[in-house]
Amino acid sequence: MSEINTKVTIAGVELKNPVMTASGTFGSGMEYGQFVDLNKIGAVVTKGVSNVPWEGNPTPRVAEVYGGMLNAIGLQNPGVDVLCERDLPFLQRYDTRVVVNVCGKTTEDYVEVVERLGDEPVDLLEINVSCPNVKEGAIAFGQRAEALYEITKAVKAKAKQPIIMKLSPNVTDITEMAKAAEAAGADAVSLINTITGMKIDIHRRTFALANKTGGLSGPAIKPVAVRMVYQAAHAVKIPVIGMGGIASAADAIEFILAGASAVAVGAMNFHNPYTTEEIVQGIEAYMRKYGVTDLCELVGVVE
Amino acid sequence: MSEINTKVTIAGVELKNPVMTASGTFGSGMEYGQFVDLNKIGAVVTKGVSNVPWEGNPTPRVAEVYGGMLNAIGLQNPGVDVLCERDLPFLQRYDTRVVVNVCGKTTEDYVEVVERLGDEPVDLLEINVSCPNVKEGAIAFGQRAEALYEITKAVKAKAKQPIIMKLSPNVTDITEMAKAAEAAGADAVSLINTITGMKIDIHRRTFALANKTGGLSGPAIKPVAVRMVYQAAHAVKIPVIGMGGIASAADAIEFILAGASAVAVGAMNFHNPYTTEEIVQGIEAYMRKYGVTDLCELVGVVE
Amino acid sequence: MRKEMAVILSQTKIASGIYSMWIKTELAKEAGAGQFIAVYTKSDAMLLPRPISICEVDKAGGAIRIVYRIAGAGTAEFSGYTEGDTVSILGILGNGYDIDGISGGGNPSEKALILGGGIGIPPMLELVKEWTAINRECYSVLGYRDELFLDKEFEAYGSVYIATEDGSAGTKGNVLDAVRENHLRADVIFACGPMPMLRAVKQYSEQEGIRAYISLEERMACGVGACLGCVCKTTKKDSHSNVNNARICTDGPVFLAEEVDI
Amino acid sequence: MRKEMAVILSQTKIASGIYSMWIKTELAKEAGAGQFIAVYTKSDAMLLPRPISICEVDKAGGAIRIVYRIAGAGTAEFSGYTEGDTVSILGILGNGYDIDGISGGGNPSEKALILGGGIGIPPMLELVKEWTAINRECYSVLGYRDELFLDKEFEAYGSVYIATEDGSAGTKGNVLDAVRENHLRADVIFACGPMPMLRAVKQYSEQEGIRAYISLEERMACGVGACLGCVCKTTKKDSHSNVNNARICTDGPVFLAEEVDI
Ligand SMILES: Cc1cc2nc3c(=O)[nH]c(=O)nc-3n(C[C@H](O)[C@H](O)[C@H](O)COP(=O)(O)OP(=O)(O)OC[C@H]3O[C@@H](n4cnc5c(N)ncnc54)[C@H](O)[C@@H]3O)c2cc1C
Ligand SMILES: Cc1cc2nc3c(=O)[nH]c(=O)nc-3n(C[C@H](O)[C@H](O)[C@H](O)COP(=O)(O)OP(=O)(O)OC[C@H]3O[C@@H](n4cnc5c(N)ncnc54)[C@H](O)[C@@H]3O)c2cc1C
Ligand SMILES: Cc1cc2nc3c(=O)[nH]c(=O)nc-3n(C[C@H](O)[C@H](O)[C@H](O)COP(=O)(O)O)c2cc1C
Ligand SMILES: Cc1cc2nc3c(=O)[nH]c(=O)nc-3n(C[C@H](O)[C@H](O)[C@H](O)COP(=O)(O)O)c2cc1C
Ligand code: FES
Ligand code: FES
Repeated sequence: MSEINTKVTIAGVELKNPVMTASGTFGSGMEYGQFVDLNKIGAVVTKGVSNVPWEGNPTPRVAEVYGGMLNAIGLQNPGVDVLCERDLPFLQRYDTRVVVNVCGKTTEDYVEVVERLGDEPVDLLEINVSCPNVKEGAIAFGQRAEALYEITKAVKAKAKQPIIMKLSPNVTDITEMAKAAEAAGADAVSLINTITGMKIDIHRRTFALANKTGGLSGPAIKPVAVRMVYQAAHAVKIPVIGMGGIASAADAIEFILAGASAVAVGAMNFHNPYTTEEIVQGIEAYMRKYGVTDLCELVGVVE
Repeated sequence: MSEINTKVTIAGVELKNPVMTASGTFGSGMEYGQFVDLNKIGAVVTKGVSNVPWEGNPTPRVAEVYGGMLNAIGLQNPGVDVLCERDLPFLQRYDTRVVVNVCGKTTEDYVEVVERLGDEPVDLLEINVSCPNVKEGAIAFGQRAEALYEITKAVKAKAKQPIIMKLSPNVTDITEMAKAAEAAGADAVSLINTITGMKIDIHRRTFALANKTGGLSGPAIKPVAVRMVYQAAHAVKIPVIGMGGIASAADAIEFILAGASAVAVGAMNFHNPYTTEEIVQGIEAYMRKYGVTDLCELVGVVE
Repeated sequence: MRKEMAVILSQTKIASGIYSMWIKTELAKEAGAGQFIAVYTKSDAMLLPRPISICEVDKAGGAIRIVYRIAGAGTAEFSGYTEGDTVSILGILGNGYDIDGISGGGNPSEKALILGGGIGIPPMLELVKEWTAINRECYSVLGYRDELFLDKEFEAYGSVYIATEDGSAGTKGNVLDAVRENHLRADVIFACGPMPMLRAVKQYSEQEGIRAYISLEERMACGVGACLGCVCKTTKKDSHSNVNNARICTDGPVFLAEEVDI
Repeated sequence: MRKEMAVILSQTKIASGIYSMWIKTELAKEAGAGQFIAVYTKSDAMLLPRPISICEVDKAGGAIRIVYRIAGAGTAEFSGYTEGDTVSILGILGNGYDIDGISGGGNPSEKALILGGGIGIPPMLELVKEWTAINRECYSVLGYRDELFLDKEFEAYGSVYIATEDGSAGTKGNVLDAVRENHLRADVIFACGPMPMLRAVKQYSEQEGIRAYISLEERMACGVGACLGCVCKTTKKDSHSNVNNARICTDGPVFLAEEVDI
């Protein structure tokens, strides 16, 4: 049968296949590079990075819950300089796209990081306005359409690379947020970030996380993520990158059929470090089984 | 050791224990009465009832997802007259509290049902403004604080029984909704209703539900529910009834420690029809183990 | 009706992807043709039970036989069980075929046309057993895509006609093609199979003026009538729902064809 | 480092709630004292692996021993496995004890104080084996609440001192009470156990001017350094994080006591 084409294009950037890593779950690629061949996946998305190093939250930062986990890392990161000096050169050695996830407390913080990355070997910027685990910035920008619009505009004005706005699921109407991002010039949206959750240890009568609340991710959230991706994809014309509980090629395809042009694997890397590469193979197998030659034919076909 | 007191009081109504059934998952008590002794549980909450019979949505109405299920029943119900003639007399035979869950498309619909129930043997009314599966009414009232305020006021003005406003988790800020309900005179709030989700069958390339989207429930949503119950309990002074993924006494206690004065079991009745009664026993065992004599001492102690 | 832990007595693969399992359960006492059980998986990811029809009942031995096809993760899990394993089941569910009432009771001259299509065949085996046990006659007409299963077991209970989609055995076509080809006439029809077949049976029964009982399928959550997940449209207002919706799990799965709108 | 399916060679209960398991795995080749593996449950509800220390390594036989306490649903599940069952593991994880480097290399007169508390005792067994294998001496001091386990196995590798909280064996008190009571002195300390014990060891080592290596625990998600879930505070800026946080799973679990802020 004819060649299978798994290429997808996000904001003019061609990915060899739609499988990405979800920010914060794959380090800067180094750690899981021991398990998967980074050349085989569409893009590596790095952990959120800020203008200066961030310490993150106190521990415990992670807790297991039914079919998923909570995390309240609090965006610990070594700062954008270390990223540029250590992580980007490492990623450049691979034939994969590099997406840098950017976080900040103020609009200026975001802009500073984006400007610093302007001439670096970065293909796309993912702007994280949806982390539920830090007090300032982040999610505050991602839960009000006007705030999202403003920060998108500010970042877009300075960004040399196309920008992906990463949306929070902790909102009443995801379409409103996707539209605000699009209206402000975002090149793509990605969703979902984690859903705010809580776990209590009934024997010690304490919170499982030092931060009390944390972000829920893993298979438990998949139906919510698929729904939001579907809604967002029908609300905007820019590409949608889908994530939330993806564990298998079947899950990835579910997001693609719902309207995602690419997908990202998060928490399930922890369960099975080979997930990303296995999904690439599984998508090809699905395409062969159903005689689909171009992956793009599948994007958003379930309406 | 001394007697264990599991009694809780919601809006002046005393329940022998905090374990209720979640509306729509327990019929009108008859069906699961074959499995559990209805005299042993705190309250039976009936399926949402409207002024006239409702047909509900086309099938498939239910779909299994990882650690939970989606439903889009669409509030099929025989109408309030059948409830009064058939279901309430049945429930009256048991020594348990009767909570009637009320739905409608317009404010008038809700008020009509509430008035019709005024002289019936009903202990509490639960006003469902959060069903994601019907086009009109329901969730539309539950996703905007002003709309929630208005309908709460309207219903409260006519209700002879205390009213519980059942909140939707599909909102940016649950505390805003809980406060609106309280400000309008609600006697209690219950949460969470289901989270809107979607499942796609990748082989047939169709939605798993005829309604496309459905409400996610089951263990998958528990961390989100615990978080919202905690937030609501800290935002209002009226009692909070917690639900979402409760499968065991440990789960129920987690909600109680987070601030719930009572809890309800939904989808897990389908997995284990004995869940409610087992939870009553499990709560007592926990209290004995830790020497807690009055359940109320546990409500909201984790802060 | 209860949930209990049953023990697997035997498991055999009887065709590609199709398995036959005997399980030891107290529920056998209550079980009859057309009813079903709901079988729980052991996976924490799959919390809803799988409805599976009763294929045979051994009341004396306290055992039930189910025959199922691997359709997804749940049935795939079941197919891995072996003798001595345990399985959680909920039952007995559904109304079943009211053998005595159906045809006006005990008339030995009543003849039934028993139509089973694909994985709708298993429940018909207990039905032909119960039907012929009270000295009534029947024709069994079994429709398959290609590979046959259970057909030999029907032979002890009357004449058996086969239809296959690919024509590899019996009549090429569906069960109604076989009924027509063999000029089979009866006083009452019982049918279980895929929806297109049931629609054709309903139409046939109306044309021919023969009463037909059909067994429906729908996605289920509770299996006991509490969730209203599994409804079908009814022609008259259903007494429970007060609308034109009956619950397949409790008001069915067996319905008089004329009473449902499929 | 990889995820693989290992086969259980044996499982024994060695004290109440404490189990010893030998598993066959190719990873044994890479394993050393102080390192750990992450063990996956078979439940779809529990997706994160459980970190468990290496208690013994049989490089020739390609096997690893772990000793664990039932602390929740995951370890309860493990305790039900029997010979021949399979289990998914991720490893070998963590830095382990750098036996040669630690004390300036190969000086046969170096003496170690090996302190294990509770479920922190198992990793010390492989440590004493590796330590004494290069002809160095050590004292093992093992602290328990009440019931002893593994203590006899340490005796082959030097003198063993016991502390119990209830005084039912050895010194009444903790491991440091036993150290003091027996006037034990050494050139280097290795410790694993509950946080209060590790804090006390850190303090003791500073007072006495003896270098101490301690093994830390934290909730983990990835186990491979990618998620930043498992950090501990460090006294100097950590080279990876560029803040005062090191990852226990990769930069540890063994740290020089003076370098961490516990
Ligand atoms: C009353 C009744 C009797 C049945 N009797 C038999 C029988 O005797 N033999 C047999 O092989 N099959 C029978 N089925 C179909 C059987 O229930 C499904 O094949 C089975 O549930 C599939 O489960 P799975 O996990 O393998 O598939 P999945 O597709 O992974 O299941 C996902 C979910 O969908 C549900 N589901 C999937 N297919 C069906 C279906 N066709 N009907 C209802 N629910 C479905 C499952 O129960 C589960 O909740 C019967 C169905 C009904 C309603
Ligand atoms: C580096 C390291 C080495 C360890 N070595 C051993 C050992 O050799 N023997 C032993 O018995 N125990 C050891 N532990 C502790 C062991 O990991 C926990 O007891 C185990 O994870 C509990 O799992 P559970 O499902 O039974 O408990 P649950 O409480 O149900 O687990 C829920 C979640 O919390 C995590 N968790 C619970 N307790 C701990 C803990 N103390 N440390 C880290 N995560 C925890 C679990 O991994 C899981 O993700 C070690 C921990 C670490 C970090
Ligand atoms: C441990 C952890 C750390 C995360 N860190 C980030 C981050 O730095 N930036 C970000 O945008 N999202 C972060 N996320 C969110 C994920 O990228 C992803 O959106 C979310 O986990 C849902 O996908 P999943 O269910 O596949 O994990 C993090 C998630 C986890 C579990
Ligand atoms: C099949 C089904 C039907 C439901 N019907 C109603 C309803 O009529 N009214 C209502 O307020 N909530 C309804 N709910 C929501 C539940 O009462 C409950 O809020 C939700 O399922 C979360 O709890 P759980 O995770 O324990 O199921 C329904 C839920 C399910 C699964
Ligand atoms: S499956 Fe719940 S009513 Fe039939
Ligand atoms: S557990 Fe993920 S960094 Fe250590």
